[in-house]
Amino acid sequence: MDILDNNTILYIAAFGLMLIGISGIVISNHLMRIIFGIALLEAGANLLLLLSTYHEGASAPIIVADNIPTMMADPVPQALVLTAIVIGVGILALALSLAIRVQRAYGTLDMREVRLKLEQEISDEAGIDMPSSSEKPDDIAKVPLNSVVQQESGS
Amino acid sequence: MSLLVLMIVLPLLTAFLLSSIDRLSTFAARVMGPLVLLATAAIGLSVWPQLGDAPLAVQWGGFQAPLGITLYADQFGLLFALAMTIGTLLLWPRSTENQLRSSSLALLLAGTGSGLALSGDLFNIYVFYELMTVVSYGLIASRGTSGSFASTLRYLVISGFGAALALAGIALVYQATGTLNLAQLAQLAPEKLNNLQGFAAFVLMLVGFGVKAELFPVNMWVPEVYATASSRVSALLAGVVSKLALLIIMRLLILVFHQPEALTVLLVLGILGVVSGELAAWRARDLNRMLAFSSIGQLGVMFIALSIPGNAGIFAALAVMVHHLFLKPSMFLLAERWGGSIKGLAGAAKTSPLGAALFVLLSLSLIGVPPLPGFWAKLLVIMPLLALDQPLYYFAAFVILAAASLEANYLFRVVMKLYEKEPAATPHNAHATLDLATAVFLGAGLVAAVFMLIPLADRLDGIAAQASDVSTYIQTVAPQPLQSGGVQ
Amino acid sequence: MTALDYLLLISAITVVIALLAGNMRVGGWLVTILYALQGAALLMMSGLGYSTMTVVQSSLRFNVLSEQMLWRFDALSWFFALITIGAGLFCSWFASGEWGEKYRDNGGNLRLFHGALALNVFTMLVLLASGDLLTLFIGWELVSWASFLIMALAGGKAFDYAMRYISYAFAGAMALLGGLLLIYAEVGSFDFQSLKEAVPTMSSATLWTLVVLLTAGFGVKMAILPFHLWQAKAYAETPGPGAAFLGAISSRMGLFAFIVVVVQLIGISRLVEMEIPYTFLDAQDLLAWIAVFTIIIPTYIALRQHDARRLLAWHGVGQTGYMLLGIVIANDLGSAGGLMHVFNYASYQAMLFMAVVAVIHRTGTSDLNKLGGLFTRMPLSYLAMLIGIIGLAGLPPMNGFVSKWLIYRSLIVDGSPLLFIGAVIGTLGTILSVYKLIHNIFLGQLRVEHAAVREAPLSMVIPMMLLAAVVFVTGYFPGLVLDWTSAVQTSIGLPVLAHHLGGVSISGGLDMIWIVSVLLVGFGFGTLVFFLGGRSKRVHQLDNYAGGHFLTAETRYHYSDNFYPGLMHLIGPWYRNSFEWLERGLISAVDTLSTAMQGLYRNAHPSYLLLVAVVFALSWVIV
Amino acid sequence: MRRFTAALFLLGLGVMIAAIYQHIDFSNTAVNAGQAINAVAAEETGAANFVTSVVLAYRGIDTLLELTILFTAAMIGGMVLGRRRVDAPRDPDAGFILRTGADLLFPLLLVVGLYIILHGHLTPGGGFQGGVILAAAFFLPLLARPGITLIDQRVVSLVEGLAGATFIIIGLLAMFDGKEFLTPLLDKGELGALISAGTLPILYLAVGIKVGSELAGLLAHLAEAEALD
Repeated sequence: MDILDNNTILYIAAFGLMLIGISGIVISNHLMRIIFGIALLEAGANLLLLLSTYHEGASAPIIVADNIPTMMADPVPQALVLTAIVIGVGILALALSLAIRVQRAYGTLDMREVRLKLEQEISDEAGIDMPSSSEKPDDIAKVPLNSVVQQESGS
Repeated sequence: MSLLVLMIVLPLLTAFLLSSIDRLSTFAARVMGPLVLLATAAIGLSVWPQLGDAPLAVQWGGFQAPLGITLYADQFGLLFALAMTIGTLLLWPRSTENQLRSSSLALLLAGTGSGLALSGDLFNIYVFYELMTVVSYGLIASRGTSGSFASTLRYLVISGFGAALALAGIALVYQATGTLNLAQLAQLAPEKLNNLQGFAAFVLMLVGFGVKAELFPVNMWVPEVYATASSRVSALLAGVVSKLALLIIMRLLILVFHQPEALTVLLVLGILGVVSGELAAWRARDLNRMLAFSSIGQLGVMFIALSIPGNAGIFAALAVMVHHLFLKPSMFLLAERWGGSIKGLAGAAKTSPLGAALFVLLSLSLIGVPPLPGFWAKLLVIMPLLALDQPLYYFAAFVILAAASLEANYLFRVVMKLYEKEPAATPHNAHATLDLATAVFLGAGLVAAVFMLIPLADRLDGIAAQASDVSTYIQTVAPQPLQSGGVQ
Repeated sequence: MTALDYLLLISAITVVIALLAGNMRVGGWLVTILYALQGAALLMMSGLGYSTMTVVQSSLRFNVLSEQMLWRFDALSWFFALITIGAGLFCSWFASGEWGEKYRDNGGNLRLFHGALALNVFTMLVLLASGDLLTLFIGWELVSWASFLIMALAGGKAFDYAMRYISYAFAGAMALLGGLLLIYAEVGSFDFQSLKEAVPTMSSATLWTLVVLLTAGFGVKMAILPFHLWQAKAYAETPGPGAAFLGAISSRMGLFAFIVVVVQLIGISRLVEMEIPYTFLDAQDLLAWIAVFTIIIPTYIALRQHDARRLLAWHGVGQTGYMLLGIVIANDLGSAGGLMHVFNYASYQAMLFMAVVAVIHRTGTSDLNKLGGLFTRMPLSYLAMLIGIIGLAGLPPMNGFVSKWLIYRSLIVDGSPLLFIGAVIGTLGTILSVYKLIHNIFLGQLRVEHAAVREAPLSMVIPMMLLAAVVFVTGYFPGLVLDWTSAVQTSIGLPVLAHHLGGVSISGGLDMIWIVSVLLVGFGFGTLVFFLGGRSKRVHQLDNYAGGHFLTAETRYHYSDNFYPGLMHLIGPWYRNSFEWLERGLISAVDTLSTAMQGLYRNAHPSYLLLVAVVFALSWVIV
Repeated sequence: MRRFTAALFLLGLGVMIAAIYQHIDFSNTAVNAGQAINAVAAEETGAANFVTSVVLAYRGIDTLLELTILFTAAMIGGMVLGRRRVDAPRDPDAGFILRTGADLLFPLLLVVGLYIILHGHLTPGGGFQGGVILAAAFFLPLLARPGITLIDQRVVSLVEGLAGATFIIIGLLAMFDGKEFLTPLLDKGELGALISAGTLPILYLAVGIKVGSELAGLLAHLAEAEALD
């Protein structure tokens, strides 16, 4: 198979990982799945970064006993990916700790319910009804239209 | 060697050591943060004049560009680095529970923001950006309510999504050019990035960095976060941090991505942002979310300004950004005590007349009433839009003007409430002195700008010209041309 | 320092003094004197009014955005400034005495009232002085917000109306800004002269856009159809003399700006060339018809009001139509009539409002159903109102007759009989409704609770009487005003009306000295006969009979409710509140959109939207 | 409906990626910054592992920021999760095998972790990898015996602060020398020797300790989080 050389397979893997990650974020409603979706997406992006200057057969960019290899891999993406992975880990841990707290507070990790309860909390704090109720903002309804009609149909 | 790196490094160092210092002396830990920021602001200000003549490039670790990471300081970047530092100083978080951690986070934010504004390396920008994101999670969550945790998590999901896309974009850029140095990218871009790959990379990065800049499809976190975070944090995020993300996008546009489609994407998303934000704000019934939605709208205006090709667009965007930099934090500070429903604000002007008067001033400037600075900023955006003579740009101008009328309507609805004669059932508190003083200070800046309009406009024009000068950028950084064949 | 600098400086000082001393007993008088000083500064430039000077520059100027911003006065500005300062002077005088004290005692902020009034005058002067499109816009916005301030002073219901006003006004201002910036994009300058030179080369589409945007922007302030809804209520709720001031001059600023940009710079002749496709109309006809409907509809809305201030304010909207109509016709007669109507209308509208405020001051109400028979109690106010309504109805011998005559005449000369008929229908409505006004307040049976009412204090009566004198004198000698309008006509490049002290010197012309003298002689003769004949018998005001029964004072026999039942039966079905319906429709459309957007932010998954955007963008790039 | 939109979404995404793939040239450029670094790194930094050169020298500031992200994340994690209540229920102890295994592994992991950190400039590995192993070493006993306080949070915060500060202070030392921030100092030594590459090993040690303490702290926070009722 000529079309599917290693390079192509790797690229498909990278894009595929991103695809799966994005699908996870978009399709699922459970926060854990969404968080894992992000992790997958990041993995895909990392792989893409690694592939950016990938050369088949290149050796690791390390000099062992003055034996300089003929073809060394690009060290920059490797360093970048190292950084990106660590960042990803940090954020993942943070996401998990937040998820624990959210689950403790709202008793659910379903995105829709969380959203609803969050909205409820904000509205309660501000002392207003939930926006989904059909009550209009105070002053919009009070634009002096009503009085216009009363005035002019009255006389 | 330049002391400029201290603007970034010193706050980080202090943040690392703050908890240790706290163990030695609580008082020292409390004053340490502001003092350090004062010092870094002083460093920044001392460098400011010399950057007017020539920008400055510093290589971290002394390695030659493009191998090492470049720090590129022009007045444009330094302006926002200073804004970040001074802004954090003014809006120093005051949380009773997590004071120590909040202080560390604020320090980190200041350092990171400065670094982001001054960075000259694509991946370095990404890392700074991520750090800033994490720090803002912390600041939002430091309020400690379950709402703030939930909104942080929602924010984190969107942000993580965006960041991964931005990383993919960076991968595409590195794949095409083999470098991450912005100066070198500027050299190589016309040849290697002026294609679909470049465009895809731009869109990915736009989405990634747009999360913080409240770009339209990735700004769904804004209303929730600003409603649940403490007002000072909202002020920082809406006022300063969003501008830094915008600055990154501006830098990328100026240096790397020159496709006309890129501008169109910005324009369309900007228009959508203005429309959705201002319309949503019109119906908001609590002040915090009203301000959040309106901030989406104003960021949309900045994106529209950015989409104007050439120097005029940079100048316009800069003017709107600087205006917003003063205005939005001050509004959020006023919302600190007025955060509840707008209906409940009736008669609030009686308890805090200065705050109410300031709110009127800010509203007037926001909707662009001459001779306040907001008017001139708006003028600078719309004039080049109309001069371009293209239907979409005409439409953008129309949208901005129509949005301003909506803005006038909903902001003055609040003003009317404030001055209503019958007070609300629940009395509201007067503003905390420090909040009010800060807000007044920022508002005074706006008024002062009216009197210094002409020199100010000249200065901003100069900054914009310097920022959009690609050849100076390349010359200052002077990256080594890349050689082929890595084997020695 | 030029005379204009002095004028603006004094005006600014007036604002400061009003804010500082407004609450003091002498404050009002001090401010009134300062208005007089402003008038004196204006008289230093009186050459402008008689074409012996063309322009007075201010030494204040800036360079912004590589554009020079300058302020100057020409004949047009001078004419409007004269009315503005006059209105300010009389209204401040009116407010200085007892009225102000009562206002303060009732919890009003008198300092803010005087300050807002002075601010209105000052901002109007700044607008009138604008020397380029940018300063015009700045002045425009200042005026808008200053009138917002004075409208909102009363609080309560006034807040709602002021809010509605500012929503309209700001939307209008944005349309205006769009128009002005479009001009800048086309012309490359905010300069008046450059625009004038560039107009002949502009494409028809551009010009249409400009005319629509600018007319809409200026029209909101003028309250022409369909932007008329805000005005009457907002003005009516403004505290007393403030309403008189706003009614007299405030919305005339829209007309001023319209004259400057559309008439003077774009030119009516250019409007005539702009034809509306598929019709035989052009832009000028369109504007004229808008003006005529602005006359008719608000006038008949006024007919239904039962609040004196509302009734007057609705007339204010209607009378704007006459001015606009005259100016849009743009021949020598029409433009002179339109301009003169600005002056005339300001004089009697201020007076009418003052009379109503005087009645409110004494009786505490302006409800036409709760008043009546005050003629014996407040004869001077009655006189003022009588003179005022004669002027408003456009009957001789008052000045309103002259300006309306000029406008009718110009319509006939122009060959527009339909417009003429429209204008006459409007006048008919005016006569009917002003009769309702004076009848329900002053004529008929005095109400028991008003038996002890006295005439308004001198501080209120004197300004009214002075204004009455102005109305009569300029009706007797219209040449006094026609001198100024001719100077304006010269300055804005319209044909100049040939006139003399008594009127117009054209064939079939008008000589008011002759007409009024005949009228006076006739009237005097009638009076003579009346008194010499000795056939009359004095009866008491309450000496009424109905169906042979004597009516005591307790019996309500004052015909004020359900006025004009026959007419109302005839035209009643035409009152459909269509514009309110439109306005509400717009509001609920925005409301629906707003709800949708909030729903979007609450529910939509961002990556979803993002994906749509990305797919869209890419497919667009690829295709 | 949901399935339909999901399918539509995936279709769109697939089309997009196919379009990108069609239009983008994925043949790699041989000319890139990395190859240039390969050419000069041995000379400029003295580290045999060029990835380490990039991580600590060429892109040292990135690494500093990355540490800061970890630091921040750990701090926020602590803030979010908060203190556990004294009487909160705990997970039960693990079994005998796990406990013994953890005890046995603890010293081994410490040694391996330190080895990897110290040889970071010579062989694959380094501060991050070693740091993770160190964190694992401290985390295993915690898994085996929930509730023991092997690591005091205050010590952790002190260590992490100091390790981060060391990194920065080494950078600042270069500035006292008149060089740029984070310029490698000290003698470069012989390529491939354990004591070589100037300050890089010291930086990596700081990184390792910091990563170890941050991760251990974070994991401890997560493990300490109150079990759900």
